[in-house]
Amino acid sequence: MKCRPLALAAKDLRLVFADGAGIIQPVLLGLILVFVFSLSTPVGEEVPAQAAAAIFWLATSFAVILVFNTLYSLEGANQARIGLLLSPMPVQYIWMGKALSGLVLLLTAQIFFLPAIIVFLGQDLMVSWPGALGTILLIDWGLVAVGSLLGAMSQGHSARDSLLSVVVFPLLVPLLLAGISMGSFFLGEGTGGEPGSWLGLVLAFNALFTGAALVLFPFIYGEY
Amino acid sequence: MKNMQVNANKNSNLSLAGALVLAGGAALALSQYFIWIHAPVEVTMGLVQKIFYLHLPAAWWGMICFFIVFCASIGFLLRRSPAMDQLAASAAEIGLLYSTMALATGSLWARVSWNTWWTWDPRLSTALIMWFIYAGYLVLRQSIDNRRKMRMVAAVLGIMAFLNVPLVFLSARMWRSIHPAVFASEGGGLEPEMLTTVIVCVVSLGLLTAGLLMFRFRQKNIQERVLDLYRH
Amino acid sequence: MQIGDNQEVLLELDRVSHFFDQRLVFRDVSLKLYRGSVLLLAGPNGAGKTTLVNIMSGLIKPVHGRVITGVPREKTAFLGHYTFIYPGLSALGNLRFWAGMYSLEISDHELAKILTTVGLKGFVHESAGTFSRGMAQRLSLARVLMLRPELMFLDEPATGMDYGSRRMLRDQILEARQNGAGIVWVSHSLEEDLDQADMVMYLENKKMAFLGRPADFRMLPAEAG
Amino acid sequence: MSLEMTYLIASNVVIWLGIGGYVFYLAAVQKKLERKLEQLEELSHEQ
Repeated sequence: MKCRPLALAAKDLRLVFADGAGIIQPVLLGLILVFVFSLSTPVGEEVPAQAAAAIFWLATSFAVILVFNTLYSLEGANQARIGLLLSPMPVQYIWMGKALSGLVLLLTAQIFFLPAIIVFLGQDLMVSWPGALGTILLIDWGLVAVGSLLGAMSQGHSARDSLLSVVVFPLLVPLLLAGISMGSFFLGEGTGGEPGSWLGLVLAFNALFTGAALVLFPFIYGEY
Repeated sequence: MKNMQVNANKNSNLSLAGALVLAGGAALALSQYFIWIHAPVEVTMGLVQKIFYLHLPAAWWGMICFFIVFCASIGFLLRRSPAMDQLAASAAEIGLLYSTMALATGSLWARVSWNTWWTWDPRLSTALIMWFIYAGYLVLRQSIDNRRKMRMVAAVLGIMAFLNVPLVFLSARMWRSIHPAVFASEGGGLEPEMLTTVIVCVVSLGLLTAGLLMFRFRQKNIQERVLDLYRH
Repeated sequence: MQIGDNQEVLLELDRVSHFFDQRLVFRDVSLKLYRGSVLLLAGPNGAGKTTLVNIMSGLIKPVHGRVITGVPREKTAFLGHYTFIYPGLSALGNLRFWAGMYSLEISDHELAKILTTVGLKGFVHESAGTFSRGMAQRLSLARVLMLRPELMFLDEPATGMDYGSRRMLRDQILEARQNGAGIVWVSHSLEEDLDQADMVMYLENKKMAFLGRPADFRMLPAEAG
Repeated sequence: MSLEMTYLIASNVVIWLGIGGYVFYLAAVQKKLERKLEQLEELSHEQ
């Protein structure tokens, strides 16, 4: 394989899927969240599309935390991190590789979340599948850009899950608001919001944090 | 030998900071006069509008503190000097304190004016989200044991947090457009007495901020050096 | 082996000083590493040997001074106390991954041959997670040999290895020197490794306490202990 | 006292308590720091 970020991502995915826990855990947690949330609606009432979209992105956010903790802990066992840093390649390749494998894992988890929303939260109206999928991909991009950058800080840290979520969740607020708003649009509640302007916000977020990650990643991942 | 260095350590700076804190405190006490007596009661909003005179400076100076965190974080990554990191940490603490005060006073105001403790107003929401981010920043600083790593990570977070502000604000505003807001836009011009009061309050809290920041910065600096001495 | 000025310098440190925050780690380290020579780094625990190797290998930027090297990163290898091994991958899988990171075009057949050299013949497809410390370090050595390095950094690589593995490691290092590699070797068993060195650098009290030939180093009674 | 007055006073109290609390915290830290410095001085005299 010529492209090193791809090779890195391929290695990560092989290890995560071989072990299983790294993907089962976020899927399970997300499904439990969706199920528990379904209990909040009284019998016979429908869950509003916006609530369904919110719980979908909440489940995804938790998945981001778990996924990137797993991905960065892969280098933890024998300090392979040092090996990667000494390799003749830009440090940013590591960020890219992790973001790519994180994206694949996140999408895998979302494949389970979507039907769960239909089943537990009774959302069966989808305005436009391609539009919805495109939106999910676009927002996932922003999530993995931030996740891959800040996930790197959790390496070798004991209380990493909780610490990471406290730091990452508030940073993701603009993206999550956009996701919820656009999600409710695609789930048929498309009255008030304009997906167009939200789209602009998501693109701005992605561009800003992709750029920031490229500049800042070496500081977080490097040897001190 | 090293002890001497710490002792000789710019004590004058510390006393200047102390003087600034005192001056700020006095000025703040003086501004109470302006708030209660000098400024007239606003016609439509009534007495409660006077919360504004403390709410606004707290929010502003809080934001400026967060901006200092941003600049100091960049400075740290460029120069790797611990002092920059200590400045960022001090500014984050004070910024968090101020935004807590701004949120609390804002909430009190909202309770009287709109009969609700909380409303989805873009400025309010932005302030709350910033509060969460910087609270996370301070928690992070506490919980990473390796000091060199902690400084690096904190600096990165300090930069990202501030870059996020415009996006948070924009998204909060767009979010509001979907939900009809309880909020009406704020009234037009200020009377001259009101303006004076605002300026007095902003300046006095500014003095206090500068003093607190300088003091805390020097204190953190000495604290870490003393800690270093103990380690050897 | 004679060390002379006519030989090619692979790595040079020019008055390198390093700090952790305000704390000085060491000051004014200047030295040259020649092609086909072994430089032994010694010193008490906490003297900053590992930090110095990290600076030499480019992992850390020194606060003061310069590190000059003409050897590209592709031809630089690091064998440390840590093995860089992914327990979830096979021995071959580990080598293949690191070959990819170094953009090396190398066939599985050749990789298997390198594994044979380090005595892992029967374990090519075995998961590296099951390896003992000695085997893991052999695999790590295979990774280093695969790169055909011109510059090698060894940070106490023999820690926790059995006698056979240690001897094999030494043989491979000497062979690499024969082939013209420059080697920086951090050692904690000084008596054992001194014979293999061309130069010795002793780090103590935050500075270079000694830099010279092993024979001269032996003459100093104080430091040898 | 009117409701408005109560809330206005409350928000003033919030500000003063916030700043006062922080100043007290700083003073406490400073006291501890000075004690440590004294100990260090003692140590260096003994040497």
